[in-house]
Order: sequence, then C-alpha cells, then structure tokens
Amino acid sequence: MTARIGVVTFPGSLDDHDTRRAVRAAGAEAVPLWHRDKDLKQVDAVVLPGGFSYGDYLRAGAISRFSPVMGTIIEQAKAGMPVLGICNGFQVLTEAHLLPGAMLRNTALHFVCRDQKLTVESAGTAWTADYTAGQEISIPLKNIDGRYTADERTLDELEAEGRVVFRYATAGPAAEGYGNPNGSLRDIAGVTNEAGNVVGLMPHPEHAVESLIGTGRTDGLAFFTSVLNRLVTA
Amino acid sequence: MTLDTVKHAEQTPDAGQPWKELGLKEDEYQRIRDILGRRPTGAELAMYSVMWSEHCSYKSSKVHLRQFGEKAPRTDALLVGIGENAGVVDVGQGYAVTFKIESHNHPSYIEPYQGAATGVGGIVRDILAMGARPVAVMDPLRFGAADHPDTKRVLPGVVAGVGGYGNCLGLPNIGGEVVFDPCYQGNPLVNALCVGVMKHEDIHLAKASGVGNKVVLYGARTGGDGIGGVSVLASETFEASGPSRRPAVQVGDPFQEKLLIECTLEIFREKLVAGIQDLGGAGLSCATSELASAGSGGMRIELDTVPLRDSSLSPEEILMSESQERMCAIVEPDKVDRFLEICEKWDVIATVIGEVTEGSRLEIHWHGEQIVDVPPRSVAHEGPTYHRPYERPSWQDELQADDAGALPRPVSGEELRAQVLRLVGSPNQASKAWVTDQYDRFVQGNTVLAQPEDSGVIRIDPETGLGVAVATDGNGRYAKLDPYTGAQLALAEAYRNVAATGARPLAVSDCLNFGSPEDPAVMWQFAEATRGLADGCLALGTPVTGGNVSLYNQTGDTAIHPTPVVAVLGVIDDVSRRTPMAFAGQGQLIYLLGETREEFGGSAWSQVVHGHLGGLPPAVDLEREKLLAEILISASRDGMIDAAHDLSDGGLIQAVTESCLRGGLGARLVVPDGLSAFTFLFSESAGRAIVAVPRSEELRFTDMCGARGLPAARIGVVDGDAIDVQGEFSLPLAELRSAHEETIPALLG
Amino acid sequence: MARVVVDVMLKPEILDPQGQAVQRALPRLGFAGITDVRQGKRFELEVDGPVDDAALARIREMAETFLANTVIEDFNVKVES
Amino acid sequence: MARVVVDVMLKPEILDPQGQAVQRALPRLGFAGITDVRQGKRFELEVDGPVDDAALARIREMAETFLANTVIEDFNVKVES
Ligand SMILES: Nc1ncnc2c1ncn2[C@@H]1O[C@H](COP(=O)(O)OP(=O)(O)O)[C@@H](O)[C@H]1O
Ligand SMILES: [Mg+2]
Repeated sequence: MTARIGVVTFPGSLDDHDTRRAVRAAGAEAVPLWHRDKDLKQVDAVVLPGGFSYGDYLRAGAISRFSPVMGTIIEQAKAGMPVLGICNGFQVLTEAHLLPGAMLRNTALHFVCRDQKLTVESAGTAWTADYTAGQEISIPLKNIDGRYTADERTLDELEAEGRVVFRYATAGPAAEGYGNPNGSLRDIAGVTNEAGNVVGLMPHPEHAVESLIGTGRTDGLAFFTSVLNRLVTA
Repeated sequence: MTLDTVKHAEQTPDAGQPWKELGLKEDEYQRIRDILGRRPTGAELAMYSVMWSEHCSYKSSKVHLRQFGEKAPRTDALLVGIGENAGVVDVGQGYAVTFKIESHNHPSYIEPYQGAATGVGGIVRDILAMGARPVAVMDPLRFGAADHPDTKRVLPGVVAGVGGYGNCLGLPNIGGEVVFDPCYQGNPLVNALCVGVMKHEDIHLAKASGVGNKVVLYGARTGGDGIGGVSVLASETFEASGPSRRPAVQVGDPFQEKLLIECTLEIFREKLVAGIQDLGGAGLSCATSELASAGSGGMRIELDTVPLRDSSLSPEEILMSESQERMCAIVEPDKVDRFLEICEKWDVIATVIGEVTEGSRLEIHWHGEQIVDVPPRSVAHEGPTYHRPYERPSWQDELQADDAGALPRPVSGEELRAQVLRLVGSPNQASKAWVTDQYDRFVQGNTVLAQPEDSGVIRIDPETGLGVAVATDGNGRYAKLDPYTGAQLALAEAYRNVAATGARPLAVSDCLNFGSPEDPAVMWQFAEATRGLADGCLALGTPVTGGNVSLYNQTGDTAIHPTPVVAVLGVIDDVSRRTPMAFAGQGQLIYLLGETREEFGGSAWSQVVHGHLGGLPPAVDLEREKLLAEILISASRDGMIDAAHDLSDGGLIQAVTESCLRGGLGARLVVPDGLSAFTFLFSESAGRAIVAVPRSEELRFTDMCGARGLPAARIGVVDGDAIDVQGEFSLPLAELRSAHEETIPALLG
Repeated sequence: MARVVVDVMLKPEILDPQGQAVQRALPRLGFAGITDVRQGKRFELEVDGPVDDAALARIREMAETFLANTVIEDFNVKVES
Repeated sequence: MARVVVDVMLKPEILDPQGQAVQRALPRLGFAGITDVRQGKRFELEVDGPVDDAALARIREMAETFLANTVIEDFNVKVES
C-alpha cells in the first residue's frame, strides 16, 4: 500500500493540479482536499500548493489560514503529520503560525518568475531526506510576496537549530539563476518547524518533475520521494 | 425622474433624446425609430448606442473584414469560424483549440494597471465562453519612445497589470511583444491573447434557444463601471474625462475570475449549459441581444433581479455597465438547481434573470414595467455599415522613395562591431526579460516553450504529447511603408515562428490597431492591410478565425503606424520534438535557410543607426514561407536539427546573438560568397531562419533542402564564447550579454 | 519635522475586490455587524520644514498627480498632530 | 451606522520598499523636502449598530488576528467622526 498525500484546494489555488501530478510522479496517491471540509480523508501527509488563494487580498495566505481544512491541518501538523507549504502554501503556514516569520512584498516590488538556484541546508526534514545537505538544486520560483522576514532573534534561533532548510544560492551569475530574488533575510528560501515535519518554501518543486516541461529539470521530485519513503518505511 | 417605459415612449413621440451624446449619428437614430416604429425608450437607446458603436458593431471595418470569409482557404481544421466569441480549430486526437487576440489600448493609457488587467480578463472570458479551459495568454505590447518619461508610467503599470491578472488566474504567459516607437506615445497598444483547449464535444456557442430555458447571470455584482466606456470612450474622441459621471475605467478582480473559470468548467463538465456568453464590452446589452439574436426565440429579462453593487444604478446604466467577471448562461429549467449549487460551491453569485420566450422579441422589464421591446437582431447583428472613403495618402510615394539602401553603411569591421552592439542593445532589440520575468510561465505544468522562444508551446495531452504553438507578430514600421506587405510580413513572421519550433501552422487570429477611420489615409491603410492579410492567409492555407479591430488610435491628427498584429496557432503531434532556439551543441553547424537580399527599408538597423524610416519593406514570398516551414517541421520531426530561430527585425546578427546567449555558447561565422558582411548581418529579408545541425545529420539535412529547392548555406559553427565573424570582428558573449540584457532594466528598473 | 498623512481610497463607485474579500471573510471568523469594508492605502510622509499652506498645496498636488490615480481613486491629506 | 478606520503600517524596523520607491520618485517629479515615506493600508469598516467599547474591543481583536499580521505590522483603530 502506498502513501496518501493530500493536496488542498483553496479558492484561488493554482498549482494544486500540478502538485497532485508531482505526488503521483513520485509514486504516491494524490488525494484532493477541499478548503471547506474539515475531513482530511485519512491522508498521511498534506501539501498546501501555490497560487493566489483569495486573490492574496489582505495578505498572502491571510484568509485561507482560517478555512475549515486548516483547522484540522494545524492540529495534525502539531501531532507530527508531514505538511509542506509551497509558495502560497508557505505563506499560509506562516500566517497560521505553524512556521515562524512572515512574507513581505519583494524588494524590487515586481512579481518574479525565474529558474532559481537553491542550496539545500538541511536534509533532516520529512520533505528533504532525499537531498544531501549542501546540494545545489535549480527549481522555478514565481512570487511577488516572497520576502521572508523574521526578527533577528528568531532568525538566529532558526540558524542555530538547523531549521533553515533552503537558501537562495548567490555564488554565481544572475543569468544562471543565482541571487536572492526577493530580498529575503539571510537568503532564506525555506524553513521548518522544530519537529521537522512542517516545511515551507517559496520556490516550486512541483514544477520541476518532468524533463520536457518548464525548465526541463527534475530537481523537485525528491521532495515527494522524501516524504513517500518516510511514510512507507514508518 | 419617471421611468421611460415602452408605453411612455409611445405616448411621447417627440421627447428629446441624447442620441448625439451617446455617439449616434442622426440617420442612425432615425433608423432606430424606423425599426421600432416609435421613439426608443432610454434603455433601448442605451442598448442601440452601445451596440452600434464602432467597438461593438465594426461599422467602419466590416466591409473590409468580410474578405477573411470570402478568401478563406479550404481547410478541414476549422470547427467554428469568425462570428463566435472565438474561432475553434481541430488539432486532432479529439481535441479542439480556441484562441483570440483583443485590444485594450485606450483604457491602458488612462489607468495602465487596470486597463491591461481587465484586457486580459476580457479575452480569457471569451475563450471560456467557447467551452474551453484557458491554458495560456500572450501580450503584444507597444509603447512610446523607451526614454520618454510617460513610458515609465505606462509600461510598468501595463506589465504589472498583465502579470497581476494573468498570474493570479494561473495562466502561463508564453509570449508577446514589446515594441517602442514615438508613434505610440499617446496611444500605447495593449493587445492580449488567450488560448483554450477542449474536446470537440465540449464546444459551446452563444445562443439562446429552447423556450422556457432560464437566463442565468453569474459572477460579480453589477456596478457603475465603464458606462459610456464603449460608445463614448472607445470610439469618437478619446478623453479621460468623458461626459459620463460614471468611471470609464474598471477595476479587475482576478480572484473572482479564477472562481468563474473553475465554476464554469465544472458546469460544462456536467453539461448544464445550452448556450453561454461572456460579458465584455456593452455588458448585458450585448450578452442578452447576442444570445437572443443567435437563438431561435425571444427573451424576457427582469432587469431588477440583477445583483447590484450600487443600488442607485438606473436600468440604462445596468444595461450598459461593463463590470468585469460576469457570464450569462442559458440553462434548461431542470438543470438550474444544480447550476446554482455549483456556483455556490465556488462562492460565485448566480441569479436567474429571465427566460427564453416564444416569439422573436427581446423584452426587458424593470419592476414589472416594460422598458425594452426590440428585435434582438437589429441590436446585435444588424448595426450600421459604413463604406468610409479611403485614399492612398499623398505622402506615401515620397516615403517609399526615401530608400534605406542609400543610407551610409559601416565600412570597417570595427564599425560593424560597434553597430552590432548598438543594435542588439537598442530598446526594441534588447532582451525583454525585465518584462517577461514578471509573468508566470510555469503554472499549469504544461509549458514546453515560452518567451524568449520563437513561439510558446503548450502540451495539451500528457499521454500522447500533443501540443500547440502560438506566436504573435506585427511590425508597424513595415506596415507604414506598405500596409499590404506589412500585414503579410506580420503573418509570415508569426507563421515562421510557429514552424521554427516544429509546429504546423493551422489558423490565424488578428488584432488590427489603426488610427481614425474618418481619415481616408488611415482607412486606406486599413483596407490595404486587411486585403494583404486575407490574401496572405489564403496563400498560406491558414484561415482567420477571429480577431479584433481597434480604431481611433491617434493623438490629434496624428495616427499611430498602422499596426496589424497577427497571431498564428500551430499543432505539434509530439512536444518532445519541439525545436528550441538555443545553440546548445558545441561544434554543431549553423545553416542559414532562405535568401538574403539588400533589404533595409523599415529595418531595425535603419532605425537604430540612422533614425530613418523610408523605402519599401522586405518583399514577401509566401510560397517560400511555406517551403521553409515544411523544412523546419520535417527537420524537427526527423531529429535533424537541435535548434532553430527565425530571422526578422535585426536580421541575422540579432538571431545569432539570441541563440548564442540562450545557449551560453558562441559562434564562428563566415560571410557567404556574394554577400557583403553588412548585408549578411543586418538585412531583414523575409523567409529565413537559422538552424543548428549536428554533424551526423548534415548530409541528410542538406539533401532534404536541396531536393526541395530551399537555399541552405552553411555559415558557421557553434563554438567558443564569442561571436566571431571571420575577417571582420569578434564580440565576446559577455559583452553582447550586457549590451542585450542591461538596456531595459536601465531604462525602467 | 512634521508628518503628513495621505489616505488614498478607491472611489465609492469603483469595485474594491480587496475590501470585499475581507468583508466576506469576517462572518466566517466570527465577526458580525460589519456591513462594508473598503481597503485603501495610507502614506505617511515626513516633511522637512514647516507644513504651511504652500507645503500642503504641494503635497496635495503630489497626491493628485502621483500617489493617487484620480480616475479611480480619491485622496485625503491631513497633518498628523 | 458608524465608520471605524483601521490603519495598518509595517513596523518601523521592517524595510518598506514601496514607501522607498515613492520617496525615490519624488525628487524626479519635482517634489522636494520629503525625508521619508512609509506606505501602509487603511481599512474603512462600516459598523452596524453602536460603536461602544464592546464593539471597539471586537474590532481591535479583528485587527490583531486578521487585518494585521503583528509579526510585521502595527495597527491603529479609530472611530471616524
Ligand atoms: N510582452 C511580452 N510578453 C510575453 N513575451 C514577450 C513579450 N515581449 C516579448 N516577448 C517574447 O520575447 C521573445 C522575443 O520577442 P521578439 O523579439 O519580439 O520576438 P520575434 O521577433 O521572434 O517575434 C519572444 O519569445 C516573445 O514572445
Ligand atoms: Mg521570432
């Protein structure tokens, strides 16, 4: 029996479809979850996909965070269920205080869409076990509210506890996807909670699972295989 | 104020009416009276004026647009032709694709962000109304001079608006254009294209039939948006502060539109719709009259049931409101409940506002009183037709005589090198990444190619790899020199761009951006361009499936360059065969396909180096374009080439630069015998492309070109980290890259 | 040093999608009794020198030509005490 | 019917690129003497019923949990006269 991974659709979610495809590509069963339902349909893990839930009006993720499905997800996440938030999903997780910090408008004030180089800082989470720490990967990034912010103390804590999961890789030319694209503090692209089961990041691994599509790279697949391996061996 | 009912109109035949303020001519007003046999009510007058405006009735252009039908090539691919919300093309395997391009020029000048955003919103609803899932957008844009201060206001706003709306809808942006020319200073062109995909059996049409069927309005509430926008703003004179007390610009709500898309697709899936129409220009006036006109019976609407955002709106205003994000569906009575349930699931407001009736009248009621009683065809389909006078302008000969071939040319390799750098770094030729990086090109996970590739390619069936390719092109400078040829060059370029990526061109959509039709010189440009496009489509076998006309693009007496923008849609059976533009294979051979002539009229070189516009545009040879396309498609299908890039503005050196920078590899070029280095590098002869051929395929490839009679010259090899033109100059890629990529950010960043 | 505040709001007849989204969310969050929400922008300007009539006139002009697009927005200038 | 205004501004220590972009553009447009610009949000709430202490307390809670994200933003509630 394979693992069941839920993918939530909020009004305005855009990458739910792709995320389900990526989950299937990794060999898991993708289960659609609807924002109005409290029921998680016995899934083993949940992905909050990218998009503009509620138009990103007010603040990205601010309205979705109060949806019925989030009530259950917050409970389950605290009980250890793996939860991944991608882009808008990451914003929802910070608004829900499952992850520290907040997301602000990019410093350049534009939406930015590019193939982004990242450094994997931690392979110790539910979603990154199939990477190795220090590995450089390249996956698409697309956001306008992607500037990760937290106060200095929180940032120091995150660093000390190894909870910075991804950083924007900056040691190369912009034309090749290097650089901090949105002004995130300490180049942080993704973080995890204390237990390592909840991960959020701005770039989009689900867009990097097929060699023909998008950037033509498959660097994102390991997110989904990581969690799958953990669930089936657990 | 008393309600102007039909009865009241009958009793007060001589009441004065503001037909003039609403943009109607005296004879048009008289015709309305003749049709109705009485004076129109205020609501009827509102409907006629808005539906008979230039924007909705195409009254100046339709005598010319007819050629697209009359000269349409024979093809089995066309499932729905001109006249519907958008044309539909058969792409095989049971799939159909619909696409259309539209303009939102005037609103985008007044409020760049919202003007552009609602332009995207409008075209997406057209595609949705055909029964299709929208899968991609494109945005051909034109602005004033790159360094003009107002361009700094308009361009970033337009780009943010296109992105803000399209990104939020989850539609990948896969291509477009960014062109600068002082002629667009007070009239930027914001054209938007959308592509949608469906199965053949899912095609929906905008018609109301079946007596007793319900008319359901769903989506946003109706507010006072854009009232007078269509009839007053988009025609006649163009003033920011029109006579209307209501705003002429609308604010878009992409989130609402996203819900509308998902909700509508779910409604289609359950087959709950008998007819459907989006609400765009002219709002409910348009939707109700067009649905009724195309249907079999009449229609009765209770206008006071329309959900409002502003309770003070009069019935006339409700009929004319252009509030965005609304749709109108015809639904069988026993399906209404399920329809409303799906709307509720998506938080979309839906209201039954009327029904299809026996007879042949469109009747609209307001709190029980009849305020409209008209034959719907007379509103929607039988508007006025103008045969506007047109005449070749007196200055055309002089313009054409001012031959760009006589301009001073670079004489040394050093001069050539300097001019190449200037060219590839000029605003029109520079990288548009500053713009396109603000658009999501990955969403939906089916983007095979996107800008800066020659065409955008979207996979539509992951099982078989079936895909479609779309490119848009237009060159106002060429069209100014010769509108007939200019339109054909736009078509030829888009066609070539599609073929360059390996897809077979199938169909065309167009957006015709011109000045005032009341100017005979502009009307001549329009007549010539449409004739050129229709002839060209016939020759290439690609029918025009729909499009849009935008007139009155002028400031005072000065019109923009005639700017026909042409979109070509193609099909590729297996997207894994697509040809990218990047030179990525060290040592591969670069071939130039087609013939290079001394053609510099309207060229980028003449503009950048000499600030010159004169002479004749490059000659068009559509048979050659077809042959070139066949070669490019065969070569892609049989794996003979690894890269291809079409040659257009900027000529060969522009194309080579782009292919090199994209692949991160240089090229060593040799000027072929019989050509000067200058002509080789800068000529803009049409019907050409460059390809990268792996050495193992060279023989097969040249044999194929030889056998079919396509000139193919080996001009160099992919190699190193510079573009080296033997005996002339060498330019390191790093230097080219900064020239090409830093211009736009420096102007706008 | 004085602070001048410029509030920019969409005109009442213009659709305000953001305000609407907030309003629709409120009942779900358990907040009743709010019949309308409009969302606009607030600019806080720190002004060097005295905020006299001339300065205010200049700020009003700035609001009119730059901070607001008066085709769709209204603005209001006030000196913060 | 009364109006309550909630102003939400980024905390002073948080970078405000929008405000900065406005400030940078001002000299180009010919407006001198503005030393700092911060851009925030203004919410206008129409409240049904009396705006008494209880109502204001509820609105403050709404601002704290929903209208503002207090990790990055401060807010201010006032009754419009
Ligand atoms: N506004 C835009 N939106 C999306 N793509 C654009 C836009 N402007 C230019 N592009 C893309 O950039 C690339 C280069 O543009 P251009 O030089 O005009 O192409 P071409 O000359 O081949 O038509 C193309 O892929 C085009 O689709
Ligand atoms: Mg091209």
